[in-house]
Amino acid sequence: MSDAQPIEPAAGAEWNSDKARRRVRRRYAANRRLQAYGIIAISIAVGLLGVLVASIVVTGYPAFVQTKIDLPIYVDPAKVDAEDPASGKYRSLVREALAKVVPGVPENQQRSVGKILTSDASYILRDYVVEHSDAIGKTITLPLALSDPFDQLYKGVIPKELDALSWVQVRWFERMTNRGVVAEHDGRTSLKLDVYIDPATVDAGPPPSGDFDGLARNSLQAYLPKVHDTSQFDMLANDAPAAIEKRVAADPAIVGKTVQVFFSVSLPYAALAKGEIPKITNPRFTDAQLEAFEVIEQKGLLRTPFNWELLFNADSRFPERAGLAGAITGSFYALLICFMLSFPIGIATAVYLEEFAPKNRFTDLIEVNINNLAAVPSVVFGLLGLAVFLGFFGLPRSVPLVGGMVLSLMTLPTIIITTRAALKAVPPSIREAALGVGASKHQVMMHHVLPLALPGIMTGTIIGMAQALGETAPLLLIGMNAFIPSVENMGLLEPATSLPTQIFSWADSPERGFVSRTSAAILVLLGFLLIMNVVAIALRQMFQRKW
Amino acid sequence: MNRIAIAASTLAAAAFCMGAPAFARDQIKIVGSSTVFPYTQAAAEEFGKKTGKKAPVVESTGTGGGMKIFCKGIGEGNVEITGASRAMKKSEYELCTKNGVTDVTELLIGYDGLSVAQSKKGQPMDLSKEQIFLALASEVPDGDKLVANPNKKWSDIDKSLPDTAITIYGPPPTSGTRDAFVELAMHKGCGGLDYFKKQKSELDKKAYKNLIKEKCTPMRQDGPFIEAGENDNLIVQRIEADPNSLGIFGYSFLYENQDKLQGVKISGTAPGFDTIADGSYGLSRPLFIYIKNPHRKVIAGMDEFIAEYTGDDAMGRDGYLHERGLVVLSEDELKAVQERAKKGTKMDAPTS
Amino acid sequence: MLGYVLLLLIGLAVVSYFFARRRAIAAVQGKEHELHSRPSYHGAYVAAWVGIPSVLLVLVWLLLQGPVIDSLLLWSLPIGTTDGMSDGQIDLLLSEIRSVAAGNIFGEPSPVVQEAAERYQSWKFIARWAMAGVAMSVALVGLILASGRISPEFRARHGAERILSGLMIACSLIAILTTLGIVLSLLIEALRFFDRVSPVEFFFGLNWEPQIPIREGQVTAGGAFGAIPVFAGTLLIALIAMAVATPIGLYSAVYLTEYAHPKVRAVIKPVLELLAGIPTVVYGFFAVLTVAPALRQFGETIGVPIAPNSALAAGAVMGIMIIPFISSLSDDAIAAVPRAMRDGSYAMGATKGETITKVLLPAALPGIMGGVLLAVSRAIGETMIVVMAAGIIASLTANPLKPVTTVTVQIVTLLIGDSEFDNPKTLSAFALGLVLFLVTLALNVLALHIVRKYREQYE
Amino acid sequence: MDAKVEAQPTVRVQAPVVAAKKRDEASAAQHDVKLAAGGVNLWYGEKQALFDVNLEMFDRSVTALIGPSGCGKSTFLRCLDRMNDVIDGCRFEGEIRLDGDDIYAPKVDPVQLRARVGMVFQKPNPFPKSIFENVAYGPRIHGLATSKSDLEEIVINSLTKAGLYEEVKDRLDDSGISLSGGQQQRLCIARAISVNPEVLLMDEPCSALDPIATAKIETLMDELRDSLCIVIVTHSMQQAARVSQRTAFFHLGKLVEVDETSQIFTNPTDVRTQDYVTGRFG
Repeated sequence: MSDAQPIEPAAGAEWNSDKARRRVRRRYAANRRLQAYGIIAISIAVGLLGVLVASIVVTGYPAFVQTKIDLPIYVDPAKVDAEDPASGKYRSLVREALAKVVPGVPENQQRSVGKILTSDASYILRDYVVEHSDAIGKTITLPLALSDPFDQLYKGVIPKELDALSWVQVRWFERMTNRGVVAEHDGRTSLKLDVYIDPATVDAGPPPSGDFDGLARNSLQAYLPKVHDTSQFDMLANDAPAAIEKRVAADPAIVGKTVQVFFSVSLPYAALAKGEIPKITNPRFTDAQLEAFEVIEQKGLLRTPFNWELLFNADSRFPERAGLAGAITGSFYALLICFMLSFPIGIATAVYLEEFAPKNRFTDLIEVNINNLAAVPSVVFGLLGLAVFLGFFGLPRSVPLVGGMVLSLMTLPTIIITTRAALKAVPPSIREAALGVGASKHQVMMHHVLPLALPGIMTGTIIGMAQALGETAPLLLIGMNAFIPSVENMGLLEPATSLPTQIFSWADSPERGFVSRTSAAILVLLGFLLIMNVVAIALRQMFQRKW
Repeated sequence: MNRIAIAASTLAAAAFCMGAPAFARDQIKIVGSSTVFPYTQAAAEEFGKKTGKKAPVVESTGTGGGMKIFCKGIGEGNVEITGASRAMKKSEYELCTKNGVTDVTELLIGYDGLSVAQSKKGQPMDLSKEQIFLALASEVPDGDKLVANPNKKWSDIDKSLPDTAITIYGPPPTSGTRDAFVELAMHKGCGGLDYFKKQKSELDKKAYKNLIKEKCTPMRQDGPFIEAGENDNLIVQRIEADPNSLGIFGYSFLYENQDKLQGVKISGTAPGFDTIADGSYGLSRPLFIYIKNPHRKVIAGMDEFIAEYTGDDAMGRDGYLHERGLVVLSEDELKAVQERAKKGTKMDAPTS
Repeated sequence: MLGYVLLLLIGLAVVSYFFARRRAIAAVQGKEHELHSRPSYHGAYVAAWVGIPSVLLVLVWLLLQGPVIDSLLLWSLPIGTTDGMSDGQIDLLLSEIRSVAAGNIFGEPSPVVQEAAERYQSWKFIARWAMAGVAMSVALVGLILASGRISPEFRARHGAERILSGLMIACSLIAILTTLGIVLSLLIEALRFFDRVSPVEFFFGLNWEPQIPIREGQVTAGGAFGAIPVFAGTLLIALIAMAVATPIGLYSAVYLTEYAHPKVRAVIKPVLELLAGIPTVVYGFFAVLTVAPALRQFGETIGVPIAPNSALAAGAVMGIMIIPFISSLSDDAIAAVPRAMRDGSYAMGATKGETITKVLLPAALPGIMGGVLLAVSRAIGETMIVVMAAGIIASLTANPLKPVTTVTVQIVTLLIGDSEFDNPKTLSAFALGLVLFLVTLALNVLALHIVRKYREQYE
Repeated sequence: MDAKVEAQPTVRVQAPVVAAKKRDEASAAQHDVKLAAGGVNLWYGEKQALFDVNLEMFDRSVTALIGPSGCGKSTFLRCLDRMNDVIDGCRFEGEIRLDGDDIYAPKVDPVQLRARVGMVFQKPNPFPKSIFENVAYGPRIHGLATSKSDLEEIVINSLTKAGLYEEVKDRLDDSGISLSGGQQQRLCIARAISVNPEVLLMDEPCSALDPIATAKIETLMDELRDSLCIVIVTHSMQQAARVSQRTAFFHLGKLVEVDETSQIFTNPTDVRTQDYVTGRFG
């Protein structure tokens, strides 16, 4: 020990060597790489969430406003009996009011123009008059929703006009132009085509007969050899066969020869030749409807207020009237049942297992069971509900009671597990202190542990409820996707629908308005979930205790 | 804790008050085809709004499933009405009779067009039913035997068709739309092929029918045909995003999406209300509802609901069912249907 | 009515609680310390005896009332009325009587029906009051019996606690009943299925075409029940999901636990958890309308044909759904590695990266593995995404660009709509459900076992 | 008491050379200052944990830090290899010089620093890896071994120096966690010395061990002292007396007194030190 020589060469020098420095740089680079992977991973996850939400918002936001018309309606006392306002002739009142705004619509078009308004217009008027009987004899201005196609038109979701020709057809015509066969003839845009007047199919007559249509087509086909599509023949106007017939009639000798014939082109192609983009009216609308719509628009009667109906109306076949109230009510009832069953049962189970149960095989079995139930796929709970609640107990299909029961079985494990965690988090010192002053086990539980654990329990319960709210598959299996056009007759044992199943069924509706409404419904559902989660997080933050 | 317990049980009792079961059923129950479903829904909604009564409960179960439920028996636990996208089959009628469901009224409510459609961005197509069969069947004739469908591109079927991969979205076998498509397009299509024509001349009628049923029904499972679930809207959105693909679905979906989709012509005829109603589009089918007459005097509102459904406001030329995409009946047909509905005419036993 | 009865019973229980309290205090002339149990225990004990039996009685009464009145009604009809009627017709007659009694009269009901309706009305009236009366008297009997026991020596607390314990045990049995219900309902239907289709075919068959005719003469495919392609498809999609979720989730967790500033972590963690809170039906839409077309477009530009309902699209979206699951479980596992490990590594002069990859991750591996296994079981059981985005046709392929089907898709397609319990098509859904249940069960048991082992290591 | 502390802000450290000479007969002359802390203040968030600590620690000797719980001795120890850097909200002021270079200077890389200053913790914390991998960890990350045999040599050397090799030579592939507490701690020491550190910091290394294991570790420290500067935090005054040449007494985040160990235990200058070593408080 007297020798003070270091047993190793002075390490300090080594750390400053080039090699060591390079090595350290490399090690730090690896560290930064790992950090970068983490950032990339998080960006991907958050980015995907953003894309998901953005795609829903983009399709869904139009559904949050609804085009409405402020229609002045004269409530004619001749048509509405003050004694019995419910049975008035409201349909004709609405029609008259519309006719006043858009005068001069011919009789046979009035019905179709009337379809600019929602088909519920007369019921909206009826309900208003029934409630305000003093309106009879006066002119009232009611905001009425437009029917779905016009709502979509006003919002710019569907166009007023469509391209008459597809891009393929435009290309064909371009090809014809490039080959120089497009020409003006008799003041009409025509195609100058070589036609072989096939003696096999044409009889010179007189009068000439034969398959002139086929000849015209064949001649066109010759110019577009690689196109195998019958719609190319739409290029020829209807009088194409007649053009050949006329030539043959004029000169029967051309049979068996190839001659040049001018075929006038159909209207859209003529427009195309003039450099215009040919348009046709969207077949969803008639011209009369569009004219009337323009008049209404010019008079400034249209506006797009926030679509409260989306939240407060029940479901409807008509997108402009369809709302989520039925689904929200159904979900509420199902969640109510779910809460009333799973909350007390969950707490009782958790308390028993955590505080009272003796450690034996039986309680082990219960524990294993609960852990496993937490991870059983939701569709299996649907199967259980189908077989047991509907099949064995014969409960009615589609009702919130059964839906709530199935959901509560799913939520139970979540509540039990979080409750146990919350109970565990209460330090033993509190229990010991209470036991030490002579409280019974039950008293310790009731007076000290449960109140302290309650915020944690509530948080878990809310999260479980939020899961249940978003659950679709088991509800589909027990048929909780009924069509509910009115919220008045809802109850635990009445058929109902729920938010997620409503989304599922709206997605299957042909009407265009439902496309955005589906996304809007998703947004509403996400809104509810967000609120529940925020409440849960707030609870956790507020009552979080560090022991 | 006690206060919480009291509050919770009060809440429970209150919930029970709200949901106390009604003792006699006062709501009509309807099941059946998913094609008839939207029309029945519309009628149910209108009925509810007009009368202020409870709107009927409508559930979409598919035609076959609906028949099974409908024919389970009479009585409060059973449904009143089922919708069908084809006429009741003999076997189903027998099931009904066996279970005491004998007094049934059959009402034709209109026609529904199946349409084959594609994106506007795609190249317009014009197909014959034979070509449809060759694109979709699981086995196709090759010379004088049947082989697994080798066609991957449209141009494999016919040089005149585009040189793109065959991609067709269609309904799953559980759906009535599939049933109808198979009968209207596939069976007709294979009947037009030389191989089957030859068989027809050789076999007797029944054997030929069985052959068609057996050989022309299975759809290919190797990719080009995609069973897309019951959700027609998803098919619409998929073919819109995919210009070279086709989709098979109810005409109302095409009607609603005309700015994005175009109908595929079948042998030169484009789908439309007129071509479907006069049968020239060749993929249209009748829609029915079936009503249990004994229930009419027990369940509140049945007569009114049926009157609403068959009324001019609903089934007429400008009725709201037309607005939802139903191809409506001619005036004479409608008169007859309304008459039957009112009287509750008992249907005859179907022959097949 | 029913609600009022229940409210009344609850009210009675509350009243008897206070009554018994006061009585207990009175029994010792206000010297509460002489009571064995606190007065409120006497109250609770009596209230339980008043409330619980009477409410149970009401529930049983409700179950029995309908059938009893119906049979009474039938029995009271004039002899011969129901002769030759089928069950359905009898049921219809009863419905008619009930309708008439409820005031829904169509046309001219027969006098027999009218009379019966009146009888029905009055019986219902009687039954209602009888129920109220009986329930009330049961409650009162409970009150008298229980409050009779109040005395200074009476161990009311033990009684009340025994009742409470009993209730708690009953509640914890529900978990077992649920499992039992699942197993039994699946097993019974699955056994009926295996009666018709041999298990050998089901478990080893390579052909799944369950569309057997649901009516005579329907045009469908033959009907084959070899579930291997379905299992393989499920596995493929789950694997894709894990391939997406595991790296993203794991790296996110590493970054959040080790690198991120606490403020960043406080923002990002809930955002990631939002992904878990989104309902799966929403993911389904996302898969079908956004991801699948985008993949297909991408495939086209690089010249690879991708099926529109490819396993890749469904699996990838499922992976997104699972990210928060993996990240939070890995987060837990990494955070559970004792601080001493980190210190040990840092003290050796390791960088953060080396500490993570060489010490923390190996140490947390069992926990992470458990989390991954749980996530796999979740992926296998996930339904709505695949119902919307995956295929229906069962094809046996390992190519993620091709469509495959999954167990859950088959269950839903087979069961929606037609809910008859008597053909192999419907029953096969239960067989699939049973397999699904058993597989997820096994995965969970395994995962929980690993996680528990891992926790013990550091406790 | 508090007033007193305020009254004498710091105990001036005696001239190190003089102190060393007084204490250790054999090697006093060669002792250089290895580590020198000057004006060290440290805050955890708002709370100040160290108040202006000045302390010098010598090469090839053991310095013991003693004091009651929460006096800041462990915190100070962690300052010496910048382990406090990894704790959020920790703020350091002052300087610590290793061989004259400030280790808190911006250019100093804590990763390299920690290779030069090893540390052993209160609770043995072997990684959940094999015994071999535990010891090989440091050489591996710092790239000290060029070949597998090199690495093996370093591991065996370190284990031998830590006095553990004989006990574990047959089971180098067993998990480090399978060892007994004392063995684990020696494994941690082997791990720490595997990278040839110049300083070894020990934070109550024996508090979780039984007396026999403790004795082994103490012997080991005596041996390691030959080549290292060892700083040990200990709760036990007897241990400080047994193993250290110099002892520093901390109280309430302040360095109260530092001197030769024998001096501290027999003749402390400060009354608080006296109270502590005689067991009046602590």
